[in-house]
Amino acid sequence: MDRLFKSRLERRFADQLTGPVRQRHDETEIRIAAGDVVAVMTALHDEPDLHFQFLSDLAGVDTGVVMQVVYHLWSETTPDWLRVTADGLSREDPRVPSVTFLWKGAEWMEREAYDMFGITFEGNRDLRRIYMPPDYQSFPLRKDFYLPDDAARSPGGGVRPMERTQAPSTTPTTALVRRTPV
Amino acid sequence: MSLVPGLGLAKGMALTLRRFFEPKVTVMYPEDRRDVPHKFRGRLQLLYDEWGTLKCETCFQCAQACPIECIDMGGIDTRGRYHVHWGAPETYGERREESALRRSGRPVPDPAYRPFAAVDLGALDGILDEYDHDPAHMLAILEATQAAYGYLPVAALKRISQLTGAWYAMIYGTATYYSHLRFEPAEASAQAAAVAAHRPPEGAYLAALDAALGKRRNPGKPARA
Amino acid sequence: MTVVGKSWSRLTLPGKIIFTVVPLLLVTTFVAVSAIVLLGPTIIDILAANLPIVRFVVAVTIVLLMTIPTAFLIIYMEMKVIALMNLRIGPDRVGPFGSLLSVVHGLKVLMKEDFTPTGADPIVFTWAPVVTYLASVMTLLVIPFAPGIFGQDLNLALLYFFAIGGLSVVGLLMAGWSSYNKYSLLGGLRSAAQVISYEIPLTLSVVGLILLAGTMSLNKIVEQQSGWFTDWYVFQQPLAVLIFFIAATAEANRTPFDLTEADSEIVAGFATEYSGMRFGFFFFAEYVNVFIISALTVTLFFGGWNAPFPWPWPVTLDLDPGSLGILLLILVAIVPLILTIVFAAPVWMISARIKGWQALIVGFILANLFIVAVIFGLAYVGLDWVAGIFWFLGKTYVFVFTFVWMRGTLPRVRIDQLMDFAWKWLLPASLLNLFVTAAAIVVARSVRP
Amino acid sequence: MPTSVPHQSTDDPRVTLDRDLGVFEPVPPYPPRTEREAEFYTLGDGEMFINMGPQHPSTHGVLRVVLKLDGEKVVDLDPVLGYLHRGVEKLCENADYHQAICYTDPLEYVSSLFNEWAPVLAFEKLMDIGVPRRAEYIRVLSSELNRIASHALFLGWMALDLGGLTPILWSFIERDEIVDMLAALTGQRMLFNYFRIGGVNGDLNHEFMSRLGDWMAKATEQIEAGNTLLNENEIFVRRMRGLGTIDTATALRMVMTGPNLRATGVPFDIRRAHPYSVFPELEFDIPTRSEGDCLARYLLRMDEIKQSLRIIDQCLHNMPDGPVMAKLPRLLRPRPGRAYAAVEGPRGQYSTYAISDGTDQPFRMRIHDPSFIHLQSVGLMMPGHLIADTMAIMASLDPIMGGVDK
Repeated sequence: MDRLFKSRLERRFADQLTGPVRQRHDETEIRIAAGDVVAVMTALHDEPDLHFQFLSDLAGVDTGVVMQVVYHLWSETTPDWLRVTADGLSREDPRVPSVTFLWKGAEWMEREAYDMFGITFEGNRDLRRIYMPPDYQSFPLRKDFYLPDDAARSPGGGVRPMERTQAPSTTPTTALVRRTPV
Repeated sequence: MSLVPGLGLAKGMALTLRRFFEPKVTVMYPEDRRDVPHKFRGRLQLLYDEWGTLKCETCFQCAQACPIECIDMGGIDTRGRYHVHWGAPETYGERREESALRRSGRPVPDPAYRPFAAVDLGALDGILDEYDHDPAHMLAILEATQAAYGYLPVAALKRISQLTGAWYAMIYGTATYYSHLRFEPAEASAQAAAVAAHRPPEGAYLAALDAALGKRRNPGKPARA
Repeated sequence: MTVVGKSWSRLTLPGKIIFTVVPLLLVTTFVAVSAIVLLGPTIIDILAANLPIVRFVVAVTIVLLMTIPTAFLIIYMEMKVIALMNLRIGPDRVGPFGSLLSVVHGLKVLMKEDFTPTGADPIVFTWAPVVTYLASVMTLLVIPFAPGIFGQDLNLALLYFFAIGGLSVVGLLMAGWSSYNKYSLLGGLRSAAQVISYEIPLTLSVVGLILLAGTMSLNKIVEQQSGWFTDWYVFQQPLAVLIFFIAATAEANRTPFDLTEADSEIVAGFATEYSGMRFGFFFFAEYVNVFIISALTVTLFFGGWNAPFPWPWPVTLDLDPGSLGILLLILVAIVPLILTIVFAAPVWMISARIKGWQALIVGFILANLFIVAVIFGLAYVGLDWVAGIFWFLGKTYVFVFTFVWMRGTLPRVRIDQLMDFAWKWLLPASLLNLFVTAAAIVVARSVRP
Repeated sequence: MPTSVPHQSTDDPRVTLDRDLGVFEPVPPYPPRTEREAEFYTLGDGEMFINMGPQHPSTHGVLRVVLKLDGEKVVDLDPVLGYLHRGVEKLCENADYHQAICYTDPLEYVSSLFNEWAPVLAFEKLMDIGVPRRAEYIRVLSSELNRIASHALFLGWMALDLGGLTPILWSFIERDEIVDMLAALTGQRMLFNYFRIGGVNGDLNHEFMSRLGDWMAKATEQIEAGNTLLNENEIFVRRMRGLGTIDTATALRMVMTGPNLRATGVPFDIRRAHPYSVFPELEFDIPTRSEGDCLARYLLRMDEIKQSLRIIDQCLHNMPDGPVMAKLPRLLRPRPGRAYAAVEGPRGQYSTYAISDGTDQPFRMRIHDPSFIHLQSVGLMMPGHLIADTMAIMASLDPIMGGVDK
């Protein structure tokens, strides 16, 4: 537990923190609003006394009340894991800025979070489903997901061979084989 | 890479040629079988004791402990009255569906216990609170429940299982182990006792046996009535 | 039911077969004998008048038939040798040491469903394996196996070989194009590029040898290498052998140049969509190709059917078994018996646990092996073509083993490295070899005309 | 895209199909969902799509990659995942803490112990459980053995994807010995399920130790012998050198970890960077290489095997006495909270983020898998290389589809 790091964070991100900085074991946790993600992450990544170059993990969380996006960062300036929680996303339309401008490798993790929770990452160039079939309509890791009801909304119950995958919309669309750019 | 082109290739070729003559590692499976380690966990079999009876006592502990829930077992309890089953339906019924429903904020139906009489479980919650929902005090909880209802209703056992997190089969095992706990009202038990009274007493058989054999049996344990 | 029907139904299955076949055989024999007696002279006259055609037909038939056991043998060899190099045992269930497994593979291929994918061009798709297979088999016609054992002795045998051998790429290209599959197409085009690139160093590497030999007839080339093994062309053209062998590996699509069917890249290349016997043709053609390439290497550079050393004393066996008369029959009857007892006796005496009948069986097997060995030894000494085939096949299979060995060891090269190697290294090297050879010949002639 | 034109089968003229089943166009039959998808599925001049997988001999599982080719050159590619998706995170949410570990076991099935270790560490943090020192040493010992097994298999796969038949079988011999001794220790050959919350399932036994001793005596020699087949092979080295090069900055941007990152010159190893278990007490180096190409990644793993052998040796010498399992209640109910733990596996960082809501089941369990992360950088390395190199690059990153698809 790095007490100094806690005070450093409190000083640096005084305006952005939406809750107290919590520490337990070897983890330091800060909570920010979804709108501040870009500023906070850029500061964490770029500033030499923070220098969080490693994005260890990016996870979506559904608490049943709100949605969260949780980032875990590593830096050589502190022995702790830094957990940044973008808190308070609405469950109806969760939106958060993408961090692919800092870590391009976050692209697939964001796609996964989108696929599982329906969290929209603004700025991710390729935000589409990654695990579930394209015609799948619900978000399996949400707390209100219940398999017999929710999967039934997707044509074929979400289980289809790749050739038969239908258009995501309910009305059938014509085939779109684009040969050359017009 | 070496300076002489092709030397690496030649070395590799020499190595394969050397291995060509080396002893082989293949195990000729159906003919010779490898020894399985003592600790190997993959055996799926029931063991028999030296008299040829199954060692399994249908205690359901394996089915409860199985982390991936691949064991499905059924059996009759020691008094031959209730059929107990533990397997995928119970597991999913108790764990998966329930927790999924609970978390998604939906009501949790319990069709498995519908045939049993509904009882008012208000008293039970008080008992559980008193024992801090701790499964370690299971016997005390069960005794208190029996004191409150006169017997152990299935719905109450189910509720205890839900709230304490102890497996239903474990509670059931505890309840059947102690002879003072019963699963039906005292009247039903009395009826069963009356039926038992019609049978010739066990002592009569033993006395006849003693007479026939002309010697005394071990007098240590009195015969149970 | 009539009496005939009743007695027929009482027969067992072998009985039914015998009762059907024996009368048929009798009738056929009678007809055939009378036909031969009546028409025999005429047929013989016709055949004698067209002896070259007869020879050609017989040669083609034999060569076609020969390819199948050859392919079986090489497939088995590949399975077994690579397995042993991998520290496995390999096939060991079907036949002794699993040697019949490739035959079973052949039967399996015959029985499998032979389908044409939707969108394929059925005609080209069907003919592609035939073209590939025939192109391989036809090159076998000019290879001399032994003195007097060859399909055709062409003056331009070498040219014929390269011309026909190059045809097989047409088959691969047809397969790749007609399959309606992009992997097949890539495989077909790769094979076209590869084979065309490697034809050039392959052919050029042999030109030096042609200059030395002064002929393109394979028979004559082999005859020029008779005598001690130092007379083989490998010692006069070492660079050419290397170039020829590498280029031939690429021609035969073998590892490390097996890009046309690189399974980790383009699934199975041109053969992706093939199944059943059509795939079997490709499969056989590949292994026949290995044999042919090895055979040609041996023929050109390693003395062909010549032994590495001349037989030290000339032997002519003037055995005339007919002169023995009735004694021959007695010998044939008695010698195996005597040999069996002779070989069984020591086996029986080795251990008290060996029973008499067991010793007799072992003795019988040993005696048979001994007789076979004696017959082959006599044949080797007395008949030059037996010796020729022995040495030719022996040397050829050494090269086949090398191909298999390479397959067990080497990874695959990339397509651009393959092309680089052909055009930047092999082609200049083969030209260099050609010029040096030509210069050496000129110098040698001017010194000692 | 149901076409109503009846299509006659070439194979059997009597059969007519209602759709053109023989032709599979990789272009999806619906409008593009993102700009990137639209850009990818638009063909330029002379380009074509080729659909690699999910049934392809060398995609290391059921991965489907749509390649956009210009001749044999790869212009762009689009990996399509999900063929092996099992929803492990969802399953873990509906299982109690002990059961959840079993679900993580088959994620990356060639390095199961690391998959177990990350959630076990996270759960122990969540419940404030201390692990006996002997258990920690056994964990390190067995997991380093597993690392060697995984790397040995990688070396073989790498060669197999380049067309070499033999190395894969030799490395399976190596792996088989390790797996057999781990079976003597853990009771299973592949999905060990050995780490428990608070310790390990069972102490070291004689069978394991004797097998380990036999193997250690010849391990170095065997691994060296297997390497001469490829390390000096000109064909192999020429194909691998300079292929799929990635520099340090890009590797960090792609959030790569493990050997793939260390091959670019960053000595980042969680065993040292964020120590867990007893690694601070053990001596070992972190091998790095600066080239960042496939050959560097290949050779780096070979160096790591040697370091693992060193660690195993130290573990055997320093192994303390004592229990292998902490005293735990039968029913685990951590108080509400969050915990994050990461371990250094053979492919990189395996980590678990667990949230407890006070019940006996994790409220949310996030599993971070290195294969998933590394596979996406294929899209960065591949363009410009030939189709033959797709498999070499992919193999050099060593993704296991069980982990990619979770």
